[in-house]
Amino acid sequence: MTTAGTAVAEPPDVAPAAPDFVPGAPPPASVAADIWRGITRENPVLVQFLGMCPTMAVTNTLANGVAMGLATLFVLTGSGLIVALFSRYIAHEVRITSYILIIATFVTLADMILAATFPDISKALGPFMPLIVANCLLLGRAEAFAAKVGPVRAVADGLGMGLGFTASLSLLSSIREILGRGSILGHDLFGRRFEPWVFMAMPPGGFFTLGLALLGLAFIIEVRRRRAARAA
Amino acid sequence: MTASLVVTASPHVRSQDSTPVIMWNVVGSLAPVVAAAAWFFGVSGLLVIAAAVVGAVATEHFLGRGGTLADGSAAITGLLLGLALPPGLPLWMACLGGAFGITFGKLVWGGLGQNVFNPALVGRAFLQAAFPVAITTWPPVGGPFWALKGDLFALPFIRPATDAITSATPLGLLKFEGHATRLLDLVTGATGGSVGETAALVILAGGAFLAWKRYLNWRTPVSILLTVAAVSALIHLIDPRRPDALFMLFSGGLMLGAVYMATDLVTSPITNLGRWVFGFGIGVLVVVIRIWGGLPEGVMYAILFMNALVPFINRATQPRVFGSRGAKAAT
Amino acid sequence: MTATGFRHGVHPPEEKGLTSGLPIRRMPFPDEIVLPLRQHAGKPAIPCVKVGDHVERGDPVALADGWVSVPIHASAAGTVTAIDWWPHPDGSMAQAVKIKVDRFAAQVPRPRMVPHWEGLSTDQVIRAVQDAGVVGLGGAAFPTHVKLAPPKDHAVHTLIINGAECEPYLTSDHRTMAEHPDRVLFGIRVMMHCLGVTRCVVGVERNKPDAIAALQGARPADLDVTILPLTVKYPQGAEKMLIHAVTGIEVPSGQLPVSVGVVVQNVGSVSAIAEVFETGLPLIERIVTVSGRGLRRPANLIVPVGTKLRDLIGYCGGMTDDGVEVIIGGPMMGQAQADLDAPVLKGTTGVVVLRREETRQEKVYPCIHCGRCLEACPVFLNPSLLGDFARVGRYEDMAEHHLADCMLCGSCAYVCPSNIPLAQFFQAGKAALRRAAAGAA
Amino acid sequence: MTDVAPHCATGAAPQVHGKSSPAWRLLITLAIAGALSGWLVATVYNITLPAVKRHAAERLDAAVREVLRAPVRWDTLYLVHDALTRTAPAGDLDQVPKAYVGYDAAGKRLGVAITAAEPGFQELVTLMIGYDPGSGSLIGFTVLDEKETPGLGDKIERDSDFTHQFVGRTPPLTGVKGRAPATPSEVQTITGATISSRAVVRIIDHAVERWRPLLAAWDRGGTT
Amino acid sequence: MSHLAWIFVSTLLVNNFTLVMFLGLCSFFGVTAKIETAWRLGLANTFVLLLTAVGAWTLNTYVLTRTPFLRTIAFIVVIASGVQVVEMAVKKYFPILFRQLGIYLPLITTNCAILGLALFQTARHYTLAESLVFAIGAGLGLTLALSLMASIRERIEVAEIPIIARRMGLVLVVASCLSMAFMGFAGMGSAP
Ligand SMILES: Cc1cc2nc3c(=O)[nH]c(=O)nc-3n(C[C@H](O)[C@H](O)[C@H](O)COP(=O)(O)O)c2cc1C
Ligand SMILES: Cc1cc2nc3c(=O)[nH]c(=O)nc-3n(C[C@H](O)[C@H](O)[C@H](O)COP(=O)(O)O)c2cc1C
Ligand SMILES: Cc1cc2nc3c(=O)[nH]c(=O)nc-3n(C[C@H](O)[C@H](O)[C@H](O)COP(=O)(O)O)c2cc1C
Ligand SMILES: Cc1cc2nc3c(=O)[nH]c(=O)nc-3n(C[C@H](O)[C@H](O)[C@H](O)CO)c2cc1C
Ligand code: SF4
Ligand code: SF4
Ligand code: SF4
Ligand code: SF4
Ligand code: FES
Repeated sequence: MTTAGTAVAEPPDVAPAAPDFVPGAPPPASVAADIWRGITRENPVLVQFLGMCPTMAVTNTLANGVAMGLATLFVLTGSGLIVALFSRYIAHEVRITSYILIIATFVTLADMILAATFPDISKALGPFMPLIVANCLLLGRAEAFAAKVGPVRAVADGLGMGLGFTASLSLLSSIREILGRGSILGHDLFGRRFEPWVFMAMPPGGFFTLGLALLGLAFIIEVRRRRAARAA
Repeated sequence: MTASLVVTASPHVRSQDSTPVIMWNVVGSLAPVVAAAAWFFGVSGLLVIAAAVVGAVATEHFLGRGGTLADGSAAITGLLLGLALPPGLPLWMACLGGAFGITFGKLVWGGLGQNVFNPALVGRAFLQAAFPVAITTWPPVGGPFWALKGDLFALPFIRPATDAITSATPLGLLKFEGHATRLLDLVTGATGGSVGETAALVILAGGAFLAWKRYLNWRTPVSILLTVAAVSALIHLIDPRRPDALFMLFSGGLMLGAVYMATDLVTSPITNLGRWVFGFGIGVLVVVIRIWGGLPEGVMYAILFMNALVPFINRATQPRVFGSRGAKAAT
Repeated sequence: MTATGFRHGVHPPEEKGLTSGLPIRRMPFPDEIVLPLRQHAGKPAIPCVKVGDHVERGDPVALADGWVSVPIHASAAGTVTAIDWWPHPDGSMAQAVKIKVDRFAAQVPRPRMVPHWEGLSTDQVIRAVQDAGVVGLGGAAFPTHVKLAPPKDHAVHTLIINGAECEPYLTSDHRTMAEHPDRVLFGIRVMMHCLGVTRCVVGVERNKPDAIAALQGARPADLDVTILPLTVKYPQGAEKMLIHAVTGIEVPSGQLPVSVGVVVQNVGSVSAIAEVFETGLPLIERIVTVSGRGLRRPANLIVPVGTKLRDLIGYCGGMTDDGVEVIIGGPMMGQAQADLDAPVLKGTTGVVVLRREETRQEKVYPCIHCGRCLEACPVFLNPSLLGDFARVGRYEDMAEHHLADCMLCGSCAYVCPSNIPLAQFFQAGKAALRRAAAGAA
Repeated sequence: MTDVAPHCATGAAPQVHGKSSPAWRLLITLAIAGALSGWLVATVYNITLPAVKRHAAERLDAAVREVLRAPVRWDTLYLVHDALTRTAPAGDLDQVPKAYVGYDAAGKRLGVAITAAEPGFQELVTLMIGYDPGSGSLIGFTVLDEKETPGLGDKIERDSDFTHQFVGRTPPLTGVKGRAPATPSEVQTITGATISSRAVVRIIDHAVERWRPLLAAWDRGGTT
Repeated sequence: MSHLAWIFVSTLLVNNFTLVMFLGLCSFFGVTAKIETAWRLGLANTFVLLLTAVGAWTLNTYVLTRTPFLRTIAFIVVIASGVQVVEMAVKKYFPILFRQLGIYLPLITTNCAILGLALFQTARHYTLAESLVFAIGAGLGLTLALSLMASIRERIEVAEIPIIARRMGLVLVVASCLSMAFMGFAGMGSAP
């Protein structure tokens, strides 16, 4: 699903039509460009609005956010690589199923590894860890990108998207942890006299923080546009 | 004379009421409530209200389209927010609440008239979620006028020093101590609670005035109060340990909410039938939250929840177009 | 019988006291007459005179172009000086026949035979009415003869005479009923004859007791005519509201009164018909209420059609120093004039001059969803929502929400505390939809 | 905007145009993919399993030690058809209710640790409760799982003033608001978290109520 | 309050799947521009959630007892294929229903609300009855949230929204306010 283009379209009033799967490989680009794109112009969270659920659910502390981000990065890269390698052997009809299978495999791996290495974080993320499977971002990239390019670019894209995802999650979760608990990565920042904004640590705070980020982004873009307009 | 002719669209005559007139009348009708607040909570009450108003009005002025202060709606938002806050609340919180309410309850929606949620309550809900303890700490009513209750002047981001002597609201007492307050105290407002919520009778008077001037639609408060009375009476009948109707009516923020907040024209249904439905919904939710919910009071959440339903209610209660009987819809 | 009335509506200050007591007087002929060819609903008339021609009072200057059209007659003797573009009261420019009035002419029409209506067949009566150029004087100016010949498949059972005159200031219908009840009833007789109906109801708002009394007194024994007092409420005179008030019938939206067996005619139209069969004169003059606090000497005048507003207002003592807005029709639905050269038309019910402080202030606030417009709209629309759609140009949505049923009565805009020009929005919306439809066709 | 994005990927899985392949090929593909992933996952599972098990054990151990005041050893009793037994029943153990009996160096029983869960302010609150059947008083409790409001409800595990009050108290307890406890069966609730505090009290009372007879029965059936 | 009732209220309001648990946000933000679409999608979701509850419970009790590590994979694959089978069945036997809800089924298959239900009910060891109540509560909660969001978005379509809030900014503020409104139900059923 080539969403970057539609990133500016107004919300559709019905479920969007099925995109066509005519294999049209994305325009060639350097590895660096592939990575950079994912972090900035096609940022999965702030621009493409993918994987909202994990974004919201686990960004109440920075540790959770980063963990989720890195796990997703791992899955993206891994599944991207495998898909890129084998897509040409996978029959068209069972394409999606196979992708889901591949992704689910990597997610399970990530889940188990996290549980073995960082039990507390794993406990905190709970079911949201395996939920990465459902994150549209992965299937989207596998379908729209990895399947149509070579392994190198697939991995690069996975890295880019993953880093972009991690960056956004880190941003949101640090805002929420600092304001909501007065701490960062669990380290107390302002001492006991600080009055935390419980709001930030709660569900409305999740939506609110992302909203704030989007407003800020839009504001910057708008200012830039105005400047450009004045220059022209 | 042709030169100086004025040409406007028809109709060329208009009724007297204008939006600012309505708004400022509401502000005026709140004056007695503010006075009552001063009477019960002294200067502390006034300071909290002032802080909320400053927060709301300043935000409207600096972030708004400009020149919108004159319509008076921002002032109402600030006033009502202040009236729904506890007397000892640190002033910076009250101010922040006002700013939040106006910014995210009104301005991002496009300003006056466009918002779906009641800005004052958005501000209050934010405060309650952000500082649940501070906003449920209730200094006792009465005391010398100049006495500063709570930790009014706590610095931003600093935890307010918790006041040694705190009271509890009738609802808090009922829910957590299972102890009911005397009805007389409830009616006269001699109880703990938010700055402006305790003076039930004064609020009713203000509402009656506005209803008489047709600045607020009487259906909303009437249907809220009737529903609360009916439902709680029924529950009281089934289980006498539950509070009776009168207690329900005169405790907590119900009066202020029903008369001034549910009636916000912008955030309540536009059809009369819709207003009955809206009020009924609020009434039921208030009783349900107060009796079975975790929180002692639910007026604010009840109103916010029904605000969310308003667009839907409006859709569902459109009047039948003249001549469309017999299913002969015009297109 | 009693009036069932209609729901919603508004109560603007009546202001009729300014002229309701003043007897109808005849206005002297102006120096110049301007007769636009488009004065009625339907096709404009076709000129039948040339520049330089001399015309007597009552001579046709333009002929009907088809069935839904009427001829236009000279309202004064004189010379045709031009057939050219001229300011039209609707704000546009329109083709008009300009006549230099002959100062010393006797202004008596050519002798003509007065048609004896009993002798005539329905078709002949209808023809006579069309030839006399009679149109609805209630504002719509719809050719009356068309209404007299309803489609065969609809049986008309009731004729309703619209004497509501619900607009503030206007008293022309009021005076007509009070001073010439027998003429009104004669017109009714003729109409009932042509329509073949046995029942007629004259709806008059209660604020005109003298008119009601006069009509009651003049009621002939052999006709089933009821004079029905109506509550004073705007827009009582709106066709569909009036029908509902009188008969309790709701005219299905998108349909004509005939579809429920009713025909509505305005009092003025009726007396115009009467004149045709009393004097043989075509419709060349009408009764106009000239009123408002911006005017020095308000009056009810018999005005030759084609008289320029400038002359009319001048005859009424001119405008006061703070009189700034001149409206043709009533203040609720009437049109403000930018150019006082615009002439009085057959459909001009009144001319109202407002003082500066009476005009609308421009400041518009956002809709605060107070719902007053919903409570005002007599056809139960949601003007607030329609207004929102209009503001963002979503005309199809407006159509979907029954814009077609809006009759632009302005009740919603009258009550709107935010001063939103709703009626104007809806007019624009209707226009846009019409254009779109035309484009599609 | 990219609201479009989400609903596509899977959205189009069925109605796909394009060259169709013979069924056997599809099956083969899936089979191979499935086998591979299954094998991979199984392997990693077996590698990580010990670590995961260890963590779980550590968590349990820490909890038991905390609520039973550092017993030198403790053994597990399983609740099978309303009776306690030392032999673990077959099947998945983590649904089976358990009691952990702790002993000090002298082999004297310190008390029993039991787990219980009930709704708190937001979600289920799961506690491990240390209880001395002999004296019928509490040894302490710790929160195993809780989703209460951070900085408010979660004080039931962070606020030591609150947790320490329970030591030595005899259920049934009552939570009092805003004043010091008067009787040994009273505990003071946390301001701003009355509901969570009362949830803790409720859970402890119910748990003790439920386990007291069972443990008594077990004791009669020969204590060690 | 009885246990099942608590599960229902808790999932529907207190821990509303979308507004508090953050599940199915894709649909919440993506398919809520028109109200009809929204509640249809909600109902379709409820339907699939019920299937999932049964499926996941069966898998847990009979299939995956020895191989818990295959859960995620099994869930996702079984749900995805199961839904497709159901889709064909509905299409064949209830064409009307299919026209109403069918088109949304594919969109939902791997929506995290669905997988989330399976995972949560597993983590909480729900019995079949509990799972079903859980699924209904979740589905109705989803439908409620979607419909509310949609009706609000239909209204703000005609509002003069500041440019920087036009795209998604305001929608998230709306979500935040909705979520705040739902906080009133917190502690429901756990009251002293
Ligand atoms: C109009 C209005 C609405 C209110 N709504 C709420 C509410 O929804 N929830 C709430 O906790 N307090 C609300 N308050 C404050 C309550 O009336 C009451 O003072 C407070 O809830 C008691 O809180 P506590 O018992 O938790 O200490 C409101 C006050 C007013 C004036
Ligand atoms: C809002 C509105 C108010 C009207 N009020 C009157 C009225 O008071 N008197 C009247 O004669 N016609 C009134 N009309 C015009 C009537 O609807 C109708 O066109 C007219 O009475 C038909 O008679 P006519 O063709 O003889 O004019 C009104 C129309 C509208 C849209
Ligand atoms: C956002 C928010 C979160 C809350 N979280 C909790 C909580 O986690 N646990 C709890 O017992 N009460 C919680 N409450 C309930 C209120 O704090 C309630 O007023 C309080 O429990 C009453 O006890 P108090 O009178 O001691 O403040 C919360 C209230 C709000 C508004
Ligand atoms: C009767 C009435 C009640 C109002 N109540 C409120 C209120 O509760 N909260 C608020 O922020 N504004 C209130 N307003 C002001 C205004 O309507 C509100 O700020 C709008 O929501 C702003 O768009 C009220 C206005 C009126 C006329
Ligand atoms: S203008 Fe329209 S409303 Fe009015 S008096 Fe004439 S017809 Fe009646
Ligand atoms: S103008 Fe149209 S919308 Fe407004 S009141 Fe009259 S009919 Fe209703
Ligand atoms: S009257 Fe004006 S402000 Fe009130 S609802 Fe109608 S349009 Fe909105
Ligand atoms: S995962 Fe499926 S349902 Fe969720 S958004 Fe992506 S495509 Fe839509
Ligand atoms: S990430 Fe939850 S629905 Fe897409």
